[in-house]
Amino acid sequence: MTSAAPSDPSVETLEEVVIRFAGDSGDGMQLTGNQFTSTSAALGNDLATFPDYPAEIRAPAGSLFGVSGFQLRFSSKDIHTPGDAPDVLVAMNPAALKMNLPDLKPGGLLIVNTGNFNKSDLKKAKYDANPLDDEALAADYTLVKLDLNEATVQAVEGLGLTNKEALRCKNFLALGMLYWVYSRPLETTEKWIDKKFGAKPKFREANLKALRAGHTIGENSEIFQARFAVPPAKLEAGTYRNIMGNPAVAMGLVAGSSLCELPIFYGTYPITPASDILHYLSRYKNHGVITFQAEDEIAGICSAIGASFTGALGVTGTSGPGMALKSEALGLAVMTELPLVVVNVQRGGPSTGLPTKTEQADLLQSIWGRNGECPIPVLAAQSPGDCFWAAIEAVRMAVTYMTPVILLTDGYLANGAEPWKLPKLEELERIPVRFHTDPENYQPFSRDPVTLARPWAKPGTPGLEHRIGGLEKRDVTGNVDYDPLNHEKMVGLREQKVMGIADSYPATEVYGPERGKVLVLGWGSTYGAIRGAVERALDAGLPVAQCHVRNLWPLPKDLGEVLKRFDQVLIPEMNRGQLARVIRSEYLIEVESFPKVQGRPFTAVEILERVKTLLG
Amino acid sequence: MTSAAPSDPSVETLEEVVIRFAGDSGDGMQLTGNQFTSTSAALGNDLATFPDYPAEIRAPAGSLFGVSGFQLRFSSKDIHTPGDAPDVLVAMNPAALKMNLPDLKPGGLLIVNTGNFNKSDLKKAKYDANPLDDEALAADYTLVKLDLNEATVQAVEGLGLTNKEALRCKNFLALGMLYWVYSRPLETTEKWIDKKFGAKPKFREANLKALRAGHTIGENSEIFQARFAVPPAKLEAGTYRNIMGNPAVAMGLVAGSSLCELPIFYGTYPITPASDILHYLSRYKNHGVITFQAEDEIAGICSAIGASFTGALGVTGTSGPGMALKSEALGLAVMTELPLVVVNVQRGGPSTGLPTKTEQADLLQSIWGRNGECPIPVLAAQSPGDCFWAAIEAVRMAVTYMTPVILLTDGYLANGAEPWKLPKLEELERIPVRFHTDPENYQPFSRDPVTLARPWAKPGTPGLEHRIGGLEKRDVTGNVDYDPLNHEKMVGLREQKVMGIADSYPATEVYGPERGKVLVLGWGSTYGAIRGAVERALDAGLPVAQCHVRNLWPLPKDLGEVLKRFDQVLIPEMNRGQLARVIRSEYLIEVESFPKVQGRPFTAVEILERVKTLLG
Amino acid sequence: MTTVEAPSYKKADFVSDQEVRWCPGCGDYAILNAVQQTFAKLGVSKEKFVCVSGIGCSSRFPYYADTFGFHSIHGRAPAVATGIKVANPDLSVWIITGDGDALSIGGNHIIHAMRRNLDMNVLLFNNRIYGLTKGQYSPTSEINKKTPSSPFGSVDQPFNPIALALGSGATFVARSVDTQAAHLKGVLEAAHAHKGFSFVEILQNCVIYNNKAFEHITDKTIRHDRQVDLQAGKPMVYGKDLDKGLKILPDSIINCPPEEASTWRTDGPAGANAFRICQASESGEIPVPFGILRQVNRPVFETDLHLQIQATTQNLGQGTLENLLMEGETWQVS
Amino acid sequence: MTTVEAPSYKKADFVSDQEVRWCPGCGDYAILNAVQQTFAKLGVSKEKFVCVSGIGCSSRFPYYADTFGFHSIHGRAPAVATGIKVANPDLSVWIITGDGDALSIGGNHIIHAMRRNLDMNVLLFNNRIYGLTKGQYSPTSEINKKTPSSPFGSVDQPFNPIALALGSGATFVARSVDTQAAHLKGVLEAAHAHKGFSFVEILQNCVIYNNKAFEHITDKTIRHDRQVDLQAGKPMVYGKDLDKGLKILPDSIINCPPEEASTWRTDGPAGANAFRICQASESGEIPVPFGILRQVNRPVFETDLHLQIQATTQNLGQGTLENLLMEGETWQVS
Ligand SMILES: Cc1ncc(C[n+]2csc(CCOP(=O)(O)OP(=O)(O)O)c2C)c(N)n1
Ligand SMILES: Cc1ncc(C[n+]2csc(CCOP(=O)(O)OP(=O)(O)O)c2C)c(N)n1
Ligand code: SF4
Ligand code: SF4
Ligand SMILES: [Mg+2]
Ligand SMILES: [Mg+2]
Repeated sequence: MTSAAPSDPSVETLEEVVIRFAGDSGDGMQLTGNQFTSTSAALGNDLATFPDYPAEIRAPAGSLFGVSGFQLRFSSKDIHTPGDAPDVLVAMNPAALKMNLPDLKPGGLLIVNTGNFNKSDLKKAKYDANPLDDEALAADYTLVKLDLNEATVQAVEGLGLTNKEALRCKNFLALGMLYWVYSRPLETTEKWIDKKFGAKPKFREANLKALRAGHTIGENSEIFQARFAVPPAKLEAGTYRNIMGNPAVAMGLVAGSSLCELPIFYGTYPITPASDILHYLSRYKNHGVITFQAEDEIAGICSAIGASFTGALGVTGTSGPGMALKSEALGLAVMTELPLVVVNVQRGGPSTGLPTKTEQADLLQSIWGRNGECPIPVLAAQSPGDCFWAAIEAVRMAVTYMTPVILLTDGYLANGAEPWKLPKLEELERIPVRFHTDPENYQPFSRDPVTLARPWAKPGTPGLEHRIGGLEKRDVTGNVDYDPLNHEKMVGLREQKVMGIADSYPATEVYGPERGKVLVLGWGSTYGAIRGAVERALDAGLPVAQCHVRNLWPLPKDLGEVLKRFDQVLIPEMNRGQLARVIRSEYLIEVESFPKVQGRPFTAVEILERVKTLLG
Repeated sequence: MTSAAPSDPSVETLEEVVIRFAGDSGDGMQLTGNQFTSTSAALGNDLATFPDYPAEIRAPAGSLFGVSGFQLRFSSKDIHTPGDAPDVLVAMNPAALKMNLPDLKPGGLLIVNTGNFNKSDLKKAKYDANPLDDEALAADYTLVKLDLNEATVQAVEGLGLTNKEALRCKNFLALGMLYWVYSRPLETTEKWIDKKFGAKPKFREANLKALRAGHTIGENSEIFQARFAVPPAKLEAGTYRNIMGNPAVAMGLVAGSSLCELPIFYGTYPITPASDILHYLSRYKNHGVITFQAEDEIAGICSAIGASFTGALGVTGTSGPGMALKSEALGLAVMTELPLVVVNVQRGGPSTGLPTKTEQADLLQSIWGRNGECPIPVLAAQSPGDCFWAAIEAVRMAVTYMTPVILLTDGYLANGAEPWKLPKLEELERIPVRFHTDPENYQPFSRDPVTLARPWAKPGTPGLEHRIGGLEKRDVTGNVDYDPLNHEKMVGLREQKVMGIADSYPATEVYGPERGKVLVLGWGSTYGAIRGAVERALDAGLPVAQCHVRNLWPLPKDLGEVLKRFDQVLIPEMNRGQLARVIRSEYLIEVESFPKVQGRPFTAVEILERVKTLLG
Repeated sequence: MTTVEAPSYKKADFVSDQEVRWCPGCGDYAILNAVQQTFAKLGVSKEKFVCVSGIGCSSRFPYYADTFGFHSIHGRAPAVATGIKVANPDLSVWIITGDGDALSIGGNHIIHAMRRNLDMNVLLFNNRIYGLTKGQYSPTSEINKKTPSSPFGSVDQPFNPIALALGSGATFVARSVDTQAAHLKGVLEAAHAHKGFSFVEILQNCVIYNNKAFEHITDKTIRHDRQVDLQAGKPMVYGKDLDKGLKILPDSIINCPPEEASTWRTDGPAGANAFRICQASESGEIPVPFGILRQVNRPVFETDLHLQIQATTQNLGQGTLENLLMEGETWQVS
Repeated sequence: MTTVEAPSYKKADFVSDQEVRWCPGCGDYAILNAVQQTFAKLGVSKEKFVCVSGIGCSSRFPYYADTFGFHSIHGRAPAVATGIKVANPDLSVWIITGDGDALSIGGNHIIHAMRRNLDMNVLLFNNRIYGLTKGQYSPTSEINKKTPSSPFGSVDQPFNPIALALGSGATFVARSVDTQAAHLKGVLEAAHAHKGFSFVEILQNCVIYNNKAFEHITDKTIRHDRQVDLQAGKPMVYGKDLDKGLKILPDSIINCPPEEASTWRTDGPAGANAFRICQASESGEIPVPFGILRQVNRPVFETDLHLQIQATTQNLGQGTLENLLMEGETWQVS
C-alpha cells in the first residue's frame, strides 16, 4: 500500500498530535479511534486515548446528547495523557461540531462532514443557522469542509449496497483521509477489515474501498495544505500491546491467581463502567476462571466470600452504587479475615450520578464507609497498564494478610488505552499461599507472627472443621465471644494487621527534585496529567516534583517525611479533596487541595497553571 | 405501708448509691431494676441506669453467657451516668457472681442467693469450688448470704403455687429487701403488681407477698447492719418521667412531626438495638404515625424516601449492618434532595459484631460512607432524654434544608434510662414547612436563597408534575444532565447547602472555664461520663473543661476557635478515634485521642484518670 | 382513587418535554405510547399519576410521561412505590421496570409488594436482556444464551415471571406484548381497574441486544397459533379463526376442538391452572398464554393500614403533643 | 459428591464443642438432633459438610454442628453458599435459615438459588416469627398477628413458602416439622439424595414468641387428620388408619374415599398440583401437605459451569501466564 515515509520531503515532522473524532453514536467513532490507535501503535508511537460516549445505548440520531467522541494522542515522546485541547477535530455532524468545537486548539485542523448539515440535522443540534456559514469559523481554524457522505457513496458504488449501507462506511473514508494526512500505513486497518468482514465479502469490499478512497482524497485533491509525520517514540525495548484499564485489571487478576496458584472466583453484577472486567474474565475460562453473574452486588460479594472460604481467590468488582451496596458484606470479610479483592471502577456520583463519566470520589468511602471499626487496605491504579500491576498487588495483599482489599480504578482508566510493555515472566514474583492442613493444635484465629494473618483452612480438610462468621470472636479460638477486653483486643489486632501491610511497601518515590517548593501529590488516574504538568514545569526550571501514592490505606510510612521536604503540597483530585483530608488528618500539615468534579479528567495544563499560581 | 422516713435515727444518709442486680436471664433482673428505678424516681432521686443483657433470647439457665444485669445509680445530686463500680451487688446465682464480682467496690455490699449454689449451678458457672466458702469473700466485701429461694417459697406458701411458680417471685423478695435497706416505699411497685397481675389474683398475691416478705426480712432479721437513705435530688421544678433513649427518639420524632404538621412514615426493618423505636412508633397510630416493617433495610429507607416524595416525613431507623445496607439509598436521598431522618442506634461492630453492646464507631461512615460526593448532616444525642431533642432537631434540619439527616444514638442511650423533665408545649418551636403549589414558573431544582433548599412539591398538586431521580440533574430545571460544569456546580450546591446548616446552630458551649489546660471534647453518649469526670476535676480545682458537640457534620463554625483556647484537647470515644480524626483534618491541631472499644461505656473515673495523666 | 369529575385528556397531555432517548426501533416506544393513551382514558386526574422506576432502559420511562415521576435506584422501585402509595393512597401508582431491575436485583421487593397486595401496578418490560448495561443475559434469558458476560453460553435457568408472581401471591397477573397495542391497552385498563397489586409482564423487543427474542410467539404470521388470549369466563380458544381449544385435565392441559375447550377462570381457589399454563413451553404444543392469568380479591395493604389508624384514633382519641408527653408514669418536682 | 468408602459416623461426631444457646424447649433442638443423625448416615466424609447460615436464632445452627460452618450475614446465606458450592462442587452444602432470614431480607437470594438449581439443600426453620430480634411478625406470620411491631395486628398477607419455591422453579420442594423426627430425617435424606436445589420447609416451634403456632396441624391428637404425607407414586391418603383420600380434579382437590385417591406425582409437567395442594388452607377441608411436594431433574448449575470450563480448556488449551500476556495484537520495540 501507499504510505508516505516520514522522510518524504513534503512531509512535516511533528512531535505529537492530538486528534478527536466526534460524530453520532451510530457513526462508528469509537471504531475509527481504535483503528487509528492500533495503526499508530504499530508505527511505534506512544499513545493515550480517551473515549467519551453517551449514556444512552443508541441516542436519537443527530441529537446533542447522542454525540460520541474519541480522543487520541500519538507522540514520538513518552506521554501520559490523551492530551488537553485537540489539534484536529473531525466532526461528522452538527451536534458533534457544537459539543466539541470549544475544545479545539485555536488554528487547529477542523474537518467537517458537510453531508450531514441539512436543516433537520441543524435543528437536532439546536443550531439556528448553519455554523459553517459563519466566516469566523474559517478564520479561527483550518477548516476542511467535505461531503463525506457523497464521497463514500461514490467510493462504494457498484457493490450493490443500499444507500444506508453505503453511508455506514463513511468512517473508514474519514480514517483513510487522516491516515494520509499523518502518514500512516493502511495495513493494520485493512487486516482488521479482512478479519471482521471476511464472512461478508460485500461489506469487506465496501469498507476497504472507503478506506482507500479516503487516502486517495488526501493524496490527490488539494484539500490538505500539509502532510505530517510523527516518528516513533523511544520506548523501552520489549513487546508491546495496547491496553485499556478494564482488561488490564482482568489480566492482572488472572496473573495474580496464577502467581498464587489459586483459581479465581469472580462474583459480580454488571454495572457501567465495571462490566467489562466481567466480560474479559468470563472469556478466561481456560485459565480456570469462574465468573458468576449474581442477582445483585450483595450476592456478588457474598458469593466471592464463600468462594474464598473454600480456598479460591474470591474477587468482586463494581462501580458507584454497587460499591455502596457491598458495604455490609465488606464488614463480614473483615470479621472473618478471608482474602477478597474488591475492584471499584469509580464513576461520577453521588447516587446513580454520571454512570459513564469518571470521578475519584469513593476514596473516603473505601477507607471508612462501613459500620464499626472495619479496616481494609485500599490501593489505586494510576494508568491503564498499571491496572495490571495494581491487580496483582491487590491479590498479594489479600492472600498474604487474609484480608479484603479494595482496588480503585475509574472510568477514565477503564476505557482509556495506552501502549503497554508486556512484563517478562521472570518479573512476576510468585505469591506464596499455604493452606493449613494439620489438625494438631489447629486454632482458626491464631496468627502469623509477622503478617498477623490467620491460617487459611479449607472445607474438605479432615480434622479442621471450624466455624466462622460476623460475630466478634475470641482471640485464637475464634469462638463467638462478647467479652469486653477481648473485643478491644480483636479490634486492635484487625487494625494492626492492616496497618502492618505498610511494612511491605517499597520506598515512596518522588519524580523530580528530592525537595523543593511544590510537591504535586496525587493518586489514581490523575497520574498522567500530573506527570505531564510536572515534566513541563521541570522543563521550565520550576522547583516542582511529583509524588503519586499507590497505597491509600494504610499510607506509606515514609510519606509524611517526603511531604515535609516541600514548602507546599498540591493535591489535584477528581473529587472535593478526599486525599487532602486524609493527609491533613494523618500529618497535620496544610495542603492545597485542587478539586475538579466534572466527570472528566484533569488536563496537564490545568495542573501546570495551578502549580504556577502556587509558585506565585 | 411501712417506709422509714430519712429522718429515722438509725438511718444513715448517703449522697448516692450504685446497685447492680445480676442473675440468670430468667430471674427477672431487668424488671427488678426497673422497679427500683421507678420507686427512686418517685422519691425524687436523680437516676441513671444501665441494663446489660445477653445476646441470647433465653440462654441456658445458670450459664455464664446467660447472665443478665441491671445497674442503677440513684442520687441526691444531679448525675449523668449509671456510675462506675457498684456499691451493692445482688447476685442471684454463681454465674452472676462470677461475671460481676470483679466490678464491685472493695468493701461493697454483696447479697448472694445461696439457694442457687448447688453443685450443678456451680458447674454451669465453671466454678471448681463454691466461692462462698472462700473466706476472702467475707473479708473483702460486706457479704450477705441468704437462701432467697427458700424464703420465697415460704412467703407464698398456701397460695397453691407450684414450686416453679413460687420461685418466680424471688426477685420481688430481693427487691423488697433492698427497699428496706435503702428506705424506699413499696407503693410504686405494689401498684405496678396490682396492674400487671390484676387478672391473675394468685400471682398478684404471690408477688405482693414476696415483696413484703423481703421488706420484713430486712426489718426483722439482723442481716443488715445498716440502713440508708438517699434524699431527693434538687432537680429543676417540673413534671418528670423516666425515659430511655429509644422511646425518647420515638417521642421526639412524633413531636417533630407535630411541630411541622406532617405525618410520619417510619419505614424500617427490625434490628437490635433499634427495633424498640419501631415498637414505640407503631403504638402511636392515633398520632397519625405510619409504621412499615419492610422486607429489609433497603426497602425501609426506600419506602421512607417514597413517602417523603409525597409530602410525608419519611424516617428510617437501624443499627450496625443495617446502616451499611442503606448506603446506596442515602445517595438517592441526597441527589433527589428530599427530607429524610435516618436514626442509627450504633452497636458494637464491625459486621454483626456485638449486637447487644454499645459503640460509637459509625461516625466516619455517617459522614463519608457513600459513593461520590454525598454530604449529609450528622448529629448525635447525648443522653436518653436528649434523644427527644435531637430527634426534633433532625426533623427540623431535614424539612428546612430538604436533605437526609443522620441521627446517631447508641445501645447505651437506647436502653439506659434517666429522669427526664417534660418540656412545656411553649418550649417547642414550630417547624415551618411550605409545600410548593404554584405551577407558574415552577422549577423543581430552584433554591431558597437562604437555605438553598429546593421546593417541595407533592404528587397530587395540579400543574407541578415533575420527575426526580438519582442521575445528576440540571441546576434549576432538574432535568437529567451530563454537562461537566453543571455537575461541578451541583456537587458544589449540595455541599454548600449542607455546610450552610451550621449557620443555624447555637453557639458552642463550654462547661467549666472558658480557657485552660485540658478540654475534654466528646460527642454522643459519652456526655455523662465526661461530665462526671470534669465535675470531679473542677471540684479538685483542675483547669479542665468539657465541650460536647451535638453536630458532627457540618461541625459548628466556632468550634475551632473554642478548641484553640485550650492547651490540650482530650477526645474520649467508644471507637478508635473517629472524631479525633475529623478534628485533626478540620483544624490541623494535635488532639489526644482516648479510644475505648469494649462494647461498654466509659466510666467517669477512667476519663478523670486520663485527664490527670494529661495534666502531668 | 376518588375522582370528582372524570377529567378528559388526550395522549398529548401525558407527553413530557423531554426527548425520548431509547434506540430507534426499541419496543419501549410502543409501550410508552400505549400507556400514555391509557392514562388519558382512565378518568384519573393527571396530577394523581406517579410513575416510579428503577434503573435500566425501560426505567427511563418516567422522564417521558408528563406525570409525577421517580427514577429511583436499581431494583428498588417497588419499595419506593410502597412508601408513596402507603403515604398517599389517593395516588395512582405505576411501577415501570425491566427484567433485570424487577427480577434480578429487585426480586425481593417485587415479591413482597405482591404478597402485601398494595393497590398499584407494575409494568415489567421483559426484553430478556440487560439493555442499559449493554447486553448481558438477564434472569429471563433462555439458557445457553451467548452475551458479553456469557461468551460460551449462560448456564442459568431463567425465571418464569408469571409463575414467580403466582408463587408470591399476586392478585392480578397478566401478560401482553409491545407490538399488540390494542391488547396491551386492554390489559393496562384491567390492571388499573383491579383493586390490589397488578403484575403485568410486557414482552418487549430490544433491537440492539436481543432483537426478535419473541418473534417465535409474536410474529404476525404465526402469533394466532402461538398465543392464547385468556379471558375470564370465556372458553380457552385460539387460532386465527378461534378454531383451536384447550382443555384442563387433572394433571395437564391439552389441545382439543374449540367446542370442548374449558372455560378460563382467573379466580380459581389456588391459581393452579394459571400456574400450569404459564409454564407452557414457548416451543411446546400449547400456546403461550396472554391476557389475564389471575385476578382475585384480597385485602389491600394500604387500605387496612389506614383503617387501623382510623380505628385506633377513634378508640384512643387523636394524639396531641400534650398527651404524647404526658403518657406513662410521671411525677412532679417542685 | 464422590466418596471413596462410606465413612461410618455416630451422631456424636457431628456435635461441636459449643454450648447450645437456644431457649429451653425451642424446636431448633429437635431439628439439630435430626440433622446430626442424618449427617452421620449419609456416607459423606465429615470434612465435606459445610453449614451456611444467615442471622437469626436458627442461623446459629452452624456453631453446634461439628462441620465446616459459616454464620454469615442476615439473608445472604444462599449467596455465600453459592460461592462455596460453585468453587468446590465436591462439598455437601447445607443452608440453615429462618423465615425472616430466608423470606424477608434474603428472599431474592433464595429464589435465585432455586432458579439456578445448584446442588445444595436449604432447611428453612419456619417459626412464623422473628425470634432473635424478640418477636416481630415475619413474612410467614398470619395476618392480624399482634407483635411488638404490630400491636394492633399486622396487615401483611403472608407468603406460602412452598408456593414461592414452586414459583421460583425449585426442583425439590418438601415440608416437615420439628416434632416428627422420623419424617424429618426421611425428608433430609431425600433432600441430600436429590441432585439439585432442595428446599425443605421445617415447621418449628418458638416457645417464647410464637408458642404452639402449629399446634392445629401438629398436635398428636389431630395431626393424622390435619396432615397428608405426600409420597411419589403413592395414593394420596391420610388419617390415622389411612382411611381418607384426596382426589385431583381439573379445578380443585377434594376429599374422597381412600380407594379413589389420586396417585401423587412429584414430577408433573409443571408442578401445578403441588402448587394447588400447598395452598390448602390450614383450617380448611383439605389437610396440610407434608413430605415431598415436588422433585424433578434439571441441569445443575455448578455442573454445567464446570463442564463449560473443561470444554473451553480443552478447546483453547490450558491457559498459562505466557499466553495470557501474549494474547491479542502485540508489536516489538527494540
Ligand atoms: C446498584 C446498581 N447495580 C447495577 C447497575 C447497572 N445496571 C443498570 S440497569 C441494569 C440492568 C438493566 O436491565 P433491565 O432491568 O432488564 O432493563 P433494560 O435496560 O433491559 O430495559 C444494570 C445491571 C446500577 N445502575 N445500579
Ligand atoms: C442486616 C440486618 N438486618 C437486621 C438484622 C436483625 N435480625 C437478626 S435475625 C432477624 C430475623 C430473624 O428471624 P428468622 O430468620 O425468622 O430467625 P429466627 O430467629 O426466628 O430463627 C433480624 C431482623 C441483622 N442482624 N442484620
Ligand atoms: S438497548 Fe434495547 S432496550 Fe435499551 S433502548 Fe436500545 S433497543 Fe431499547
Ligand atoms: S426465641 Fe424462639 S426460636 Fe429463638 S431460641 Fe428461643 S424459642 Fe427458639
Ligand atoms: Mg431488560
Ligand atoms: Mg423465624
